Amino acid sequence: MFDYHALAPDFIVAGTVLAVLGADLFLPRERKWLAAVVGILGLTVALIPIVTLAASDDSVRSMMDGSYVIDDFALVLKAFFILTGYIVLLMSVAYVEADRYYQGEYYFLVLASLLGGMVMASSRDLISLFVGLELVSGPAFLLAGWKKADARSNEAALKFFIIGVLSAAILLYGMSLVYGMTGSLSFDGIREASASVAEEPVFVLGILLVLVGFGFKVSAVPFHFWAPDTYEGAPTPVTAYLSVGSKAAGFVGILLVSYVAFAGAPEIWGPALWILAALSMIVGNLIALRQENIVRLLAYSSIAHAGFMLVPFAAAALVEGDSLNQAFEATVTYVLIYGIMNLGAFAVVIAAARRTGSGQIRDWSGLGSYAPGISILLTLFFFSLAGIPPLAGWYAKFVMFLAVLQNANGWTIALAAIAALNAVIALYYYARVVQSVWMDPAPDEVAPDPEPSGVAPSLGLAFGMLAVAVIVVGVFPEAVGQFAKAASAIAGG
Amino acid sequence: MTLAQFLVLSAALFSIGIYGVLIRRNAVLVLLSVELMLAAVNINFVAFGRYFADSTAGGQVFALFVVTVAAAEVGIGLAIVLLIFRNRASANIDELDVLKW
Amino acid sequence: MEWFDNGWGLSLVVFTPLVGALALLAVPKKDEETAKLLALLASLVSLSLAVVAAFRFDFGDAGALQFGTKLSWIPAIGSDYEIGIDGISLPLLVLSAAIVVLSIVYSWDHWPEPHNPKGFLILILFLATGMAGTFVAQDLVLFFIFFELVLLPMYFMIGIWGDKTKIKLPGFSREVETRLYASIKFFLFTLFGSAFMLLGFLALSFRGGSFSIPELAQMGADGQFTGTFAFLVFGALFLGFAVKVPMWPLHTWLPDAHTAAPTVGSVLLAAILLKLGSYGFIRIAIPILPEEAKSWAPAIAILAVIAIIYGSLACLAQTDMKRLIAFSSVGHMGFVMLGIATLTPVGITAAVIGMVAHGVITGMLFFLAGSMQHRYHTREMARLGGNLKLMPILGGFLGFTAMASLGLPGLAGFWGEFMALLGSYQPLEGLSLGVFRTAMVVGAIGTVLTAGYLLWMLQKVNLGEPKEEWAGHEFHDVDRYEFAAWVPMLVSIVAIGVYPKIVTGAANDAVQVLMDKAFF
Amino acid sequence: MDLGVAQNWFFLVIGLVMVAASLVVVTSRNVMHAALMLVATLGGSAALFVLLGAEFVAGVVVLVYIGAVIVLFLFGVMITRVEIGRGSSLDHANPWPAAAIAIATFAVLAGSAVAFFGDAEVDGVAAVRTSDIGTSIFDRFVVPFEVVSFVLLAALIGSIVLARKDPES
Amino acid sequence: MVTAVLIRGTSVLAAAGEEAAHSDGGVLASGAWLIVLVPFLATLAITLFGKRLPRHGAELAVGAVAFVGLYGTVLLLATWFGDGIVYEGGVTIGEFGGFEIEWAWVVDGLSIMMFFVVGVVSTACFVYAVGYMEGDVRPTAFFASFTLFAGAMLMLVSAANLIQLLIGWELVGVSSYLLIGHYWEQKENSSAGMKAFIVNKIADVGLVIGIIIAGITVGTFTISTIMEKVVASDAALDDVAVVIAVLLFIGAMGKSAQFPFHVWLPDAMAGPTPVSALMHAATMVTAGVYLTARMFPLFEEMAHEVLTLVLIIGTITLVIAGLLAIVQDDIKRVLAYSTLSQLGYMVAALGAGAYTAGLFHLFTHAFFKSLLFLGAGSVIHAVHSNNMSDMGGLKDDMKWTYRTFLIGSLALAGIPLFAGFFSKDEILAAFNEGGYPVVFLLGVATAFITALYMTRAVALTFFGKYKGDGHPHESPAVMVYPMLGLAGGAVLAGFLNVPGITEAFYKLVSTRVVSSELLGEHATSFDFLALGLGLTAGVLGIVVGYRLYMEDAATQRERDRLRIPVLWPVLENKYYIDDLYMNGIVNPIKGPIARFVNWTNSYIIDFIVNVVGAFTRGLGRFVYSGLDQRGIDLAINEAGAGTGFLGSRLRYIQTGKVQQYAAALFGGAIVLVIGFWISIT
Repeated sequence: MFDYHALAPDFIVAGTVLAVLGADLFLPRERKWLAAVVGILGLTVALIPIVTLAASDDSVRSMMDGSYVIDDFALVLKAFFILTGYIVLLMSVAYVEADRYYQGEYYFLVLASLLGGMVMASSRDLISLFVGLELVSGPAFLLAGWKKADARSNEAALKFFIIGVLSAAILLYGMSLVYGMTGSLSFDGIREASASVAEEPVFVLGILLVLVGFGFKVSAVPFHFWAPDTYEGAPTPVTAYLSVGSKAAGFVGILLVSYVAFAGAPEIWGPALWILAALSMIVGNLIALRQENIVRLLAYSSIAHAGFMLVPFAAAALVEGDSLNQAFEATVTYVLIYGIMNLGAFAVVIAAARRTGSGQIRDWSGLGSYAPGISILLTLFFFSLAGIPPLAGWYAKFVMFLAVLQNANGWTIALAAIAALNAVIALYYYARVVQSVWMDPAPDEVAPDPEPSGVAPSLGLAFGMLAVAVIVVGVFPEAVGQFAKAASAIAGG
Repeated sequence: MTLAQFLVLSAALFSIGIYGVLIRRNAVLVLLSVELMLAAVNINFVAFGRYFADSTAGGQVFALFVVTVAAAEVGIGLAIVLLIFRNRASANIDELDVLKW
Repeated sequence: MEWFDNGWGLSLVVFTPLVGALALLAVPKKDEETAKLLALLASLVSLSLAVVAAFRFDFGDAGALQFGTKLSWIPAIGSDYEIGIDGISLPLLVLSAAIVVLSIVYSWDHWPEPHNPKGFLILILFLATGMAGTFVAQDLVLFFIFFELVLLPMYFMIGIWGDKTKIKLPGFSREVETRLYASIKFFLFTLFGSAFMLLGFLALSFRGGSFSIPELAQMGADGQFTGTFAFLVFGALFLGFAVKVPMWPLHTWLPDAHTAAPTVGSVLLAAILLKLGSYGFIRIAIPILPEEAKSWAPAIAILAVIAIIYGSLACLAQTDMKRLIAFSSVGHMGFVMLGIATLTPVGITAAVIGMVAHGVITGMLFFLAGSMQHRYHTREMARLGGNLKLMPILGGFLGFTAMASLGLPGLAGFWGEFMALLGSYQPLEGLSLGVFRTAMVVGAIGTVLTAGYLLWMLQKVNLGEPKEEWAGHEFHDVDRYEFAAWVPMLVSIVAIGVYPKIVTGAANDAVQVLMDKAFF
Repeated sequence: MDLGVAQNWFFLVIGLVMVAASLVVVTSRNVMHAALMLVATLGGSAALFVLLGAEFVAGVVVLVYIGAVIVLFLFGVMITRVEIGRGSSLDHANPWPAAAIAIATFAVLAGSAVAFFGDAEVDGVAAVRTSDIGTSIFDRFVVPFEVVSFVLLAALIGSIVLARKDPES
Repeated sequence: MVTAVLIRGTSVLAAAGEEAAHSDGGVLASGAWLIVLVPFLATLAITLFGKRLPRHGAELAVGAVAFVGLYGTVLLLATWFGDGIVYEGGVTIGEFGGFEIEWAWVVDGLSIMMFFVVGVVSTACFVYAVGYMEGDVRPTAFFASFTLFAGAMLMLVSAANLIQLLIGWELVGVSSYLLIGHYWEQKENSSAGMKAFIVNKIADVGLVIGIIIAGITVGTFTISTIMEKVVASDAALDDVAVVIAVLLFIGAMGKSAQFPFHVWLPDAMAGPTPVSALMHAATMVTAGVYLTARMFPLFEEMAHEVLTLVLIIGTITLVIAGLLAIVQDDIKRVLAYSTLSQLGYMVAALGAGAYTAGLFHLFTHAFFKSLLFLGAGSVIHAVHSNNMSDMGGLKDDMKWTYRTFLIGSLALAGIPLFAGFFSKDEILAAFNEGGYPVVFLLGVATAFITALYMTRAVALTFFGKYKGDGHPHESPAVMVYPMLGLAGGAVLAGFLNVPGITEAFYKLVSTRVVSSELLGEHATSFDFLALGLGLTAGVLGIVVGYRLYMEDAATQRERDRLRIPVLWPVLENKYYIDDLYMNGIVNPIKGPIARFVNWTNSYIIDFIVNVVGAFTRGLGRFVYSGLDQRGIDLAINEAGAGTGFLGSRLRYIQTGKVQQYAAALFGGAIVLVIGFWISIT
């Protein structure tokens, strides 16, 4: 009954989680970073079965009568989580080691959270989805508070925890109502039953509450309030993980719930996500305009990007039947590319903050003159976030607009116009950072470079991979496009 | 016994939990109220489980999982609250607004 | 040379500067000589290939796409790497490659503040690729990529090497540095336009099923895009291209960008970047949405004429020489757009030659303004004067180029303007004669205003006695590099003026084919 | 709900007890009372589960919730030395917005439930046997079961790291 | 050896001339593009190498113009002795839509006459300029733009299509701007140049639109095709013919400084005198007349009403210009207004349909007017001042200048045996026969005024006592010889078209299409009434002038000063009681009317031009700072600042209190649900 090959990736990552914990037991204090090496090795090994599974012919392997499935969507997302984990570990090594935190446990929690994401990717019923979500959030609450001595980190953790738990409660309540209406926990069961109860207020209530639960996870406005404080308070690698890993998990949730479970009632979640998308873009971009702290700016930018990612959903609602997957594919592409760009942006923030010793944009003025390497990468990633070709971001926005204009009607055109306008507003605050780095005068006395070779080796590797990825995807978007198209097979048709 | 009774009761518990979360200044009491909300959800699940009497006992299994996860959450929550208490000698969460705007 | 014809030739023209830029990254910052030589080499290779393309170009069949190729690029959205040039894009391609070479030669030994030749050259080469690519692209996505690729280098060029004086802005409380305000304004304006242009492209690709411009043009000709759909799409395209041209209400970024940009920056901006917008109209907007173009033509004509008058009047009020030249570009591009608005072969050929002429002439004017600023350290016309006395050769060049700019017959500027007016007397049938004939008359009056402000500028700057503050000052006249950069431009101004067939030879038949396909 | 049936009486009593207890939890000035009243509520819910024929879940709730979680809370309260007794107000000054949201939620949830489910009977069908739960957990929901173990493990280790007092190195 | 070359050269030329006379132009005509190209090449050569040449590029200039003069003369002789050449050649340089654009040159009677006039007068003026510009601050620039002018003028007259005519037209305008503004150190000179260019440009708007309409209706710009369409009275052309004619005439008015557009010519005197001599006397200003002549069939056949307009404008110009000339103190301005008046004659002649008479006057006027300007130039060169009040008594110091100037004045005044007599008489005859009595009378009156102001000029300059300081001396030979040459022309030119004896001039004005009966209108015999009246007016003018200015020339200055105050008529009567009737009639007309016309001219018409200039500058400021900076730019900046402000306000919803976030979470959920319920039910 157990298809070990199918579950191989999850098993290996689970094994790595435990291996890291074990390694941490035996490693002396100054060689704690080896735990990270174990983690990285584990993740690399986990990639192998994914490749073999992808290569194998039968695309869908479902177990436990359909509640846990390994299909293209799951594989693409699992690969994405593993790579995200890989990068986050690389970014964390230098950061965490420098401040002598509890390294072993830190890597353990990150990997645990990643495992949660992978589970969510293949889960096809409410229970495993919920448990996967909790496995993603639990460690995240803890990691947010990892800088025990810093009051800001504690505050960030508490805020994140309370809002997290509350939205989990709402999610559960929603799930219970959906269970109550359809009598089944598995997505397929829900989809069949939902045809008959589509218009019932209770079912609408259930769907909306579930969406609110996931809305918190992807920090869509008005459930985004936790994000800026938590992003700023938490250690930067954790923030990077939150803005990419846990947000991607949230989108996995929304994608599965909307396109698979509630596929029968798009006229409910379509308009709801239209509102969330519009609000997130507008509020996220406007507030970001006047942010002084770089991490807070990236927080609002990630809220805005959550809005951009929600845009295709609105269009999907107006499409009956087959071409639902065009919108699905758009969101998956955007998530993948956003992951690369945002990780890169945070890697740069780590490097720059370490180099200048501050997170305020003003203090980075003139960085270009005394740290050209970091500045070039900063420009690369920030303008990719702004969506300027030839960097990867343009393709994400392009596909998003493509999905929205799929069937132009009043609402979708309005949303497309809002998105276009917001892309322009967004450019302003990205350009403001680049302007401060390149065009403002460098401070007279420049702090000596704490890092002997400019950037810690691990961070350098992360930089390298992400920069290459951004440029390659920018010039040959097919690299991401084909995966997204494969993943969208699940959506319909 | 009608299903609606249970749902009304769970709705009541859920709302009171919400009130508790919004009104209480002490973090621990907020956690208490959260537990209340999760209890309400459990009632829902078991009630619907029984209403459908589905073979896989989905409702009750879900309830079990909710209980376990709630326990884990409480653990995490108290750890964070302790951390804050140790740094600020007070667990009132409305004084916690260093991170804003 | 068979490989040249099936796409490799054009791809090399477009991408050699990019390769040069990447190679430059490896050159150490201190080693300026090799950097300069490498950059010059890259741009020269690109220019020579473009010239080879010009010679191998089959003028008989100027309407068809030549040297084209079509490779699959992003199958996920069905967009291909489709390139090719016809009579319209050939002159513009050669112009863009030539101006890049001349800019590099011009800036050989005087670099704008903060001294960083390597960075500056890399940006110029990036710009070269972006510009050449836009003229060569035959696929909407490829066009969009190159159209936006140009933004980044220009943003940095204005932002880092721009004019550092602080100015008080209407609407802002505190003072802000010109270059910072101008660079972000340029970026936001163009991005605003191109965001909506992108929406237009996408809508077109849905209805048409593909991103390839020739196919869409064919469908457009068969009248597949009509009704409110066509109106919205044309509106989006119009917004995108009008910002770039710039057309009247959307032009306010141009004077700021030009005043702030370093000399080479404003030359490239004026000579080629402005042409992307009008080229977009000719290549994409009109062939694909002919009926819609017809209904928009009077509006475009009116806006164009307003631009002519508005630009000229604004010039009369300028105190800063570079800003005056910037506004003059608004005026001249008004003539180009008037030519396009007529939707007749005469008008559009006039637009093509108008674009090339404006590119060379205004590029030259900006070179001169830059050199004068380099020597006088000011652009205030009130403080300048008697330039012919201090620097006779430079003064002579300025006089000559100003004459060309006011459309003196026998020089390049005349043909664009005159033929645009000729076209607008007899626009495409179906277009309202009243609007176009009044446009023609107002345009003709515009030429008088143009002559007025240019001569007024000449009198203030070139003629009269030099002010006392320059009394003791010793000025060195035009140096070797400036000569090398400027002589080809001056020669081309006279050449195009005396023998316009250089441009119209290729452009006329191409436009004829384009118009026949679109409207008949 | 017709009161003729005995079970409804039980339900009525337990329901009232639970609601009263939860009200005390959220309003009392004394933290200890709040904790203890939570015990009462959870106990009531266990009783309901028994009523619904879910004895195993009732047992788990009593054991896990009341046994472990509440005790944890008491420790938490004691450690954070919350002022016990009168005087200190544990609530925000202005309760009205919170009350409004709570009442609105109740109205929405209860209203929709009553509207839809009307008088659908619950106990018309045979109860679920505990062995079914067992087979179901280890057959259909074995993956969530494993994952929950990871959740607990992560929570365990993370909480220890955060809660413990660092050696002043 | 030089003589051998000369003989060889002339024999070759004679042979070519002989061959050209009979065949249709032969090698000479087909090579006519050289006439246009040589001056342009010379300009290029001068600009590039002028500085290094011993005489600053003057040699190249004179050489080029001399070549054109020689070529023109040979062509003239070939036409004179042959039966007229008509040749057209061209090379295509571009095509716009359906229109072929070509560099084309036409060689026919009219253009040959203009080649000859431009060539000869330019040679004279260039040679004169070599002397005049001695020690000038930038001779190379001067000779470059002077040759450019010659080239442009030749391109204009040789243009076979309207576009090339327009190109020549504008190039002439630009070279006049360069030459007028030659001494650009002083602001007035450069403003004068600018004024000339702008006024011309305004008039050119008419020309451009006229050309466009003609080009589009006929389908091509070639003049001969247009003329064929006119002759075939093509319908499409017919209904736009009036509009085209008016627009072309507006262009012509600008260049030939007719009434409303004449303001720039007097200021153009700021340029060096050879410039005024060549351009503002002989060639440039006649371009307008040439254009009207070239397009005459269009005016004659299809737009007859426009001819009356031409007549009226011509007459107005000739009268007021004549009056203005009387009151000027600056000798060059006297001649400038005199040119205006003579141009008025030519335009009026064309207006009256006298095609040959108008052109004949153009032909003769070119010689004696440029002669007068050169004479004035040599006087100014000697006295270093333009104003006649600083001259006087130069008769014996500058003998040759005096003699040539006298010949010129007599020719201008229309005294028999001199060129002016024949051409002006023919125009007056045309007015008389054409049935325009009022115009005829005004023409005679102006003939009188012309003689009057020329005598005044001669008297104030050459007679009486020398009023200026310094000691004037005769100009060098290089300046005198051209004057002598032109003086010869001023005398002989008249005999080319003596009615009844030599009517060959019509051959010099025939074009391919101009029908013979149009040409035939020239007088086969003298119209004695016109002859008589014209002659008496001329003689009378000289006598009155003599009486008024010559008699006690020494006291002349005091009398003039006396005359200026308002009481002038009363004083006058006391002295000349016996001439009361004449002085009573003549002087009051001369004094107050002339001064009134002068006042209106400078304070109204000139004033309008300056006001328009200032107004556009003001409008520019309004448009720029008002509309652009505070209008559109402000709106955009406000939009930017507004979004920023909105952002800064929105920031504060992030209060930092977690329970408010929780409230937002629940509140948001409830609002969403209720909203949806409402939308569903």
